Amino acid sequence: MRIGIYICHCGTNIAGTIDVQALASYCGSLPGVAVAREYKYMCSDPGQELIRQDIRDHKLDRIVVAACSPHLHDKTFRNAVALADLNPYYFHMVNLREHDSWVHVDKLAATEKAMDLVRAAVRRVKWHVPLERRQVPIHSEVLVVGGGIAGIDAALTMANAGKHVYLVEREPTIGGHMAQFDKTFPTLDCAACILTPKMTAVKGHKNITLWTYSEVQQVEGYVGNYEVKVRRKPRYVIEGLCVGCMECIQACVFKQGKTLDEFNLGLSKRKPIYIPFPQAVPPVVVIDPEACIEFKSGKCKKTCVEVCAERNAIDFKQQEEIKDIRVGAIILATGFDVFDVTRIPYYGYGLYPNVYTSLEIERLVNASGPTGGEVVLRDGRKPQTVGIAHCIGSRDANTNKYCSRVCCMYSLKLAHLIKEKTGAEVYNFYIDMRAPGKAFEEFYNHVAEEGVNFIRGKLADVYPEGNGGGRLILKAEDTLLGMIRKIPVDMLVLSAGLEPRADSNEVRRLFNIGCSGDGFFLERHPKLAPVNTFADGIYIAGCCQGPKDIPDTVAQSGAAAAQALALIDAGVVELEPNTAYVVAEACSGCKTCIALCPYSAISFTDEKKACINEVLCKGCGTCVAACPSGSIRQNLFEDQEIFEEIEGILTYA
Amino acid sequence: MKPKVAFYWCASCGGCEEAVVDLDEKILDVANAVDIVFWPVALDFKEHDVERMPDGSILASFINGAIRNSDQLKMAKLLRAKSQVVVAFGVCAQLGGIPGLANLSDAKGIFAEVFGDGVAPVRFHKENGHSLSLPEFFDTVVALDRVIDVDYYLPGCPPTPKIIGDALGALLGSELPPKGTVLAPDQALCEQCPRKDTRPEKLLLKEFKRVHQVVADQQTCLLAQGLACLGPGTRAGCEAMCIRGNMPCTGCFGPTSRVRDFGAKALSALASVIDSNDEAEIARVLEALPDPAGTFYRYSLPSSLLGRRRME
Amino acid sequence: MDTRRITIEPITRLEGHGKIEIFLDGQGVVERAYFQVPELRGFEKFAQGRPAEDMPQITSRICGVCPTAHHMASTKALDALYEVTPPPAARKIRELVYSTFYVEDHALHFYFLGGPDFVVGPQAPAAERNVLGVIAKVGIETGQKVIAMRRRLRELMVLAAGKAAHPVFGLPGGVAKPLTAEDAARFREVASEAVDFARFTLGIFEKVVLQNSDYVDLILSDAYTHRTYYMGMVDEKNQVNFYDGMLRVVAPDGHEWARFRPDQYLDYIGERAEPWSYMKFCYLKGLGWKGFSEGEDSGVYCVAPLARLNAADGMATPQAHEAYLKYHATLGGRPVHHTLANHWARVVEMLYAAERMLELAHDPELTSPDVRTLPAAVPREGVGVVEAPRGTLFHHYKTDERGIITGANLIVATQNNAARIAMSVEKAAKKLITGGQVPEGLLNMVEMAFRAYDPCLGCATHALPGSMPLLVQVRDPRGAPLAMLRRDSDGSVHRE
Amino acid sequence: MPEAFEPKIVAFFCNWCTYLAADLAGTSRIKYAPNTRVVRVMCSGRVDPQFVLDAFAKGADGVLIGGCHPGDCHYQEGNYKALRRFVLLKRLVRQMGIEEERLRLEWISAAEGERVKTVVNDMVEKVRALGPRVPASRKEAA
Repeated sequence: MRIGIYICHCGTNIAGTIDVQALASYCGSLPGVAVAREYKYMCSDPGQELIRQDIRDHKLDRIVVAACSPHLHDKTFRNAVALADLNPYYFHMVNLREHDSWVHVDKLAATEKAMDLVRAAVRRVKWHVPLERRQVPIHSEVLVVGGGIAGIDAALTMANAGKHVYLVEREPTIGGHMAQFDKTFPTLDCAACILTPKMTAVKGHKNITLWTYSEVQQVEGYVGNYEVKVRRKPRYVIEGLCVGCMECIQACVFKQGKTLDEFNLGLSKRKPIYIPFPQAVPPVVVIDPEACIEFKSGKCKKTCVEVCAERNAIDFKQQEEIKDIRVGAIILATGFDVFDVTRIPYYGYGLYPNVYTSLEIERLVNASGPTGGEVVLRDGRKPQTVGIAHCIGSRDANTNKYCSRVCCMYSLKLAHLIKEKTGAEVYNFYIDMRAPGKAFEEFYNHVAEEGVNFIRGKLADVYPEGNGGGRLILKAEDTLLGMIRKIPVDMLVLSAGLEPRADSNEVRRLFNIGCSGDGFFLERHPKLAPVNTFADGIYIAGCCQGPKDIPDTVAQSGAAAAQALALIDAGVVELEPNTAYVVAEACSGCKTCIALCPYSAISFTDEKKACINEVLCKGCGTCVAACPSGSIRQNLFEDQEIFEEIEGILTYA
Repeated sequence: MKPKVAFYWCASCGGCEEAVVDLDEKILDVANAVDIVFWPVALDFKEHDVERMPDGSILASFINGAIRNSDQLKMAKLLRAKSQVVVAFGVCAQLGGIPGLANLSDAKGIFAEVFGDGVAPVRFHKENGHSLSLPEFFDTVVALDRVIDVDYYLPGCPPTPKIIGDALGALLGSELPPKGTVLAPDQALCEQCPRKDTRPEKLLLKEFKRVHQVVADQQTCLLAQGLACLGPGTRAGCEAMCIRGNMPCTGCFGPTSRVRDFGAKALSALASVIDSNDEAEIARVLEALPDPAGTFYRYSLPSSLLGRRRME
Repeated sequence: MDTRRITIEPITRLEGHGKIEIFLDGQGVVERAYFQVPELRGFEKFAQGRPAEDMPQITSRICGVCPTAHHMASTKALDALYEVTPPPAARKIRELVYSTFYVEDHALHFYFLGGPDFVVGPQAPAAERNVLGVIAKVGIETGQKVIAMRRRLRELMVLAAGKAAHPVFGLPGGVAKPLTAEDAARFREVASEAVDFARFTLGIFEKVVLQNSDYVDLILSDAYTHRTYYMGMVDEKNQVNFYDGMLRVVAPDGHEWARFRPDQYLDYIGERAEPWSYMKFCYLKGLGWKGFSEGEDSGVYCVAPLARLNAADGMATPQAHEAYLKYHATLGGRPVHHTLANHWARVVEMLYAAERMLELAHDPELTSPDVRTLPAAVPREGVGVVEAPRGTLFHHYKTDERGIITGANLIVATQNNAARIAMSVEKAAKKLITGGQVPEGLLNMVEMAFRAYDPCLGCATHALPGSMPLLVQVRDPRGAPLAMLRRDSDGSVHRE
Repeated sequence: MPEAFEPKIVAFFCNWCTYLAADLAGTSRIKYAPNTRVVRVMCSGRVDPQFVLDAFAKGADGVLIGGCHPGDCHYQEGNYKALRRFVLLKRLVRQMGIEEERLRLEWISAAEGERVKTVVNDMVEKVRALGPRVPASRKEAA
């Protein structure tokens, strides 16, 4: 056996803490080792070439690379090995950087640890056997979850590339939060104007199957071959028949809406039969069984049905529908929740009528909003003075530590719009003004020049004015003037931050991906794989990965789409061969393993033995550890290989 | 002339000798086929008779019992030198057997238990001019292959007449099995179990039962009835006698060739099928296995990865 | 004083080698002989921490020759521990299996071990003094009959107990499985064969031994006689019982010295250790340990066939009782103090066991499916006692409330006899070795002194052609060999 | 002299959570005791009790098993299988005279780099306090 060991300096990342020369010479002394080298950057082309050259020159038949985490470069080096006509699985990687040099300071201890780890790898790799990656065909369809701007954009990008896309949206319409906005910073172009064309494009696209009012229920399978169940909730209106004329809404026995309108955040009321907003896509009404008399008593005149007449689009008997689809890739664009401002009671939301959330103001300033674009107080008066408090639920140890990235800019936008529509005095209470994007700083200056007041200080308290005039006193320390300010206002706007969806944990488990500490979906690598997840073939885009503005969101959705396209256009996907297999002649048919497999990959054959379906097996190895007679083995993680690793760590070779 | 064969017994119960006698009528054929040159139990050729023999002059020595004292160690080494083939006969020689449970304690602990603080035996004793000696009693019981090189193993407590017969056949036959072979099927007992088909395909257990707590049904898989049957991890070859006796397998045939630590694997298999993901509930279910070491290492403690309890 | 030493090793015994050390004075007169047991396995220790229900299987590994005795004593200890009474069928299955085991075990001893000394003769060439010699004497078909009988009996045990060596059927409150009608039929068939076989064996004994005055004299000779106490298990009619009953001790003069429940054993039986043996020696507490001595005042007592017949007023089955009466009549009435009478007593017991087998095999209750009473009580302490072929066997467990053993005390049959065996060996040696001379036949005579007790592994002794050559080392006080006498398998003795 | 004693701890980390957490600890430059040696397995469910006992037999002073939090297993329930075995294995190990602090099962998610530090440091401290695991005395044979 001729083993080659390659120790990466990773610049000083490894060499700064681990004595790579000493390590290399130690490795050279290990039995079976023919070559032991250290090099500045093993992952670089010359580094990889070094390995390939040695394999040829020194007839190496096993390769150990001691560098960074295998999660980063396992594949890189396998391919390098393969290029030298050595089976890529005659290779093992040692994690000297993330697990050693980066986490230890004591150079001696770190070097000693490195020696243990490499020694273990050397013993292990001797037992490696040649393996073939399994190639499985990829389904060209794609699933996009979430119909906000991220999902819409990703869907269109892929549909335009000729891929069939299933776009699944939970609400009755796509559009997401963006559809609720009036204008967008910093350019102040109206959200609807730029969004609705895309929405209709989705509706009309021959490559897109749009399922609104629907949710993903189950996900099985693996990269390239995901089997997904989608639950289509009944809207009691047949999508194919409804043309969105909305006459039924007019005709409803309710003359006035009685139900709080979700789209307008309860600032207006809607009827039992309704459409979220005029430009909703699909332009199809929905019936709310909670509110509808027909559902409650069955004694409704059903004027809606009359007016719908021969179109017959209304169907009170409609049942939920389960759709089974098979897709090659999945893009998650499930967006965010707005921070619930009632979690900070002293801002008085819900207590004082004229405390609003930023999103409510978005609706008020919106021409198609509940007030037709009039910014008025609950009693209809125009506000004279308005306070806008930044960082509500952000940058705060008690709520969320992170910065929500968009609040500063949309607060500026709202300040501008309120001033424009009401001429009121506007006071912005901010901690830091964050305007890092393109033309952001300019926008800040512009708004400042308009005469919006900026107070550098966190809003500390809110209480009603003593004279009962209904105004609110906003108390804050102006850290620039170094004095306490008490500003009486008619209206307070709370710039709520962005949070992970309340159900993001369920969703992440559904798709078998991870969450980072803040609860947003975890990307495979913060820099190099920002839209990938640890589940191959599942990508993330937009605010489900973290707070971001529309341009960044769209950029990410494009990136996710590109990743999915690249995957699909490869036609096939190579699966790691780390599957478990039964040694048939050894198996006694005790069946211990069968109940343990989470993928039902193990079956009981007519020969009364266990048998593992290689395609269904994902290689967790649980059955291997459980098999009482040692008759199940796992490629890449054979008992022998692991025992060798243990022995290598603990005993001197 | 007939090939020479020796039998010797170390720390064992004599059941292995009985197993030889259980060859019944066949015993006479064996006696005719070979020349038994050493068998303290039956013939009193002495240690130095063996010493006088040329090295390798014995075809095969069948040694049963674990190694527990200095006499046994001495004899094992002597026989190894004189024999072409050494067979570890029975589970005590193969894995340590039940005498190996002594490794949960040590010489000190055992003497204290057996003799208390009264008179206790000593290795060398003088009494009115008569000096008497006893062999050294080791702290740790070990399997035969820990002290000498072993060629073959005959598992079981005791081995069945069938596998003994087969083994003798193999040894007297033309080509020998590969060194280190355990002379029994290399599959788990379920393969031979008459109740194999009655185990559900997906068996998960909410409850384990101790044998005295239930009246076991005579047809269905004992594990399916919640009894800790070790058949799934135990080498076949006994024809499932205990199960036919309506009692769970306790593992006397030891592990298959693919397992390093019988107990660890048996433990893993049993624990894995507990139908709960709640730690407290799992612990409750496992109360019915009050003695993991004694249950999973009943016959194999000395040859387990840890070998013995670590004494303070 | 110039002392010489004679070492006889190994003699065989249950837990390993036995060893006899004989010390001669300057005149070559035996000064002292020691019967040593150099083996110890510490079951009492490693029983601790084990679940009580595992004990029947664990403790059977104390002895692979009489595993059924340990299994049974242990199982009965579990009954007591969990305060459960097995259903009638279970109790009968247990006693049936036990009786079956008895016939097999006693037969083995008579034909393979003890028998040859008489059937072939103590002075006969050693090469013939073994089972083949017996076969030669009584005919080949008898030999086959013996082997076949043993096989059939062991097959029955597998049928009911799972395994013959190390049974698995014992559970607190019953047995693991009931017997089917077919099983019972098989038992009936073999049982009646067993009765015939036992009577046939008794016939051989009477013909070969009792009709030979030399043998009778030998049995009655002082070399093999000790006046000690005797213990055995008896039923309510004071008849011999192997499986259950009261323990009865009779004095050297035959009067009942004690009659007690097995769980009271600690009040009656003491154990003591000697620094030169790993085996503890038992004695009667009431009398105390007076050293290796016989008589009314010494606590030394004896168990096994001789003792059982001494301790009982008769046998519970007709044919065996008849044999019992004849036995005592011939040997001068109870108690019989002649060690070698064990052989005869053993055959009487074999007949009883066979008759008992037959009775139980015909019992209609035997095949009842109800063979378990599930334990309900909280376990604390339990004693289980049976008469093993080699004597009274005690298993005593203490547990915590989960039934995990916290303490175990085991007194195995041969321990009860240990002191008397040591005395027998010494007496034989003293009588037979004089002037340092080791006359022909000495060695087998010495052997006979312990073989009569049937030390367990003796069962396998003589199981193969070739007798048991012995070697006597004659050493000076410093242990340097002076002379080596060996008796080869052909029986001839050489000085080396 | 326990202060001179540096315990060696063999760690079995699952590929998807704990191993990544250790990677994250690295990228976050979190510093912790250099006493662990990680063996990567795909899932904590792959950790055969034989591996744990072998590590102890070969002289490990401690064994740490790291898996995904309950409900988060990349393979759905592998970590629960690990838990089931662990509960029993821990009792066995105790019977074999090995202190419980030497064997640990911890749930550490890919996001919990900090937790790798706290767990490892804590375990190293406890094991260091226990002192070396001298191999069982073997007085049987030369």
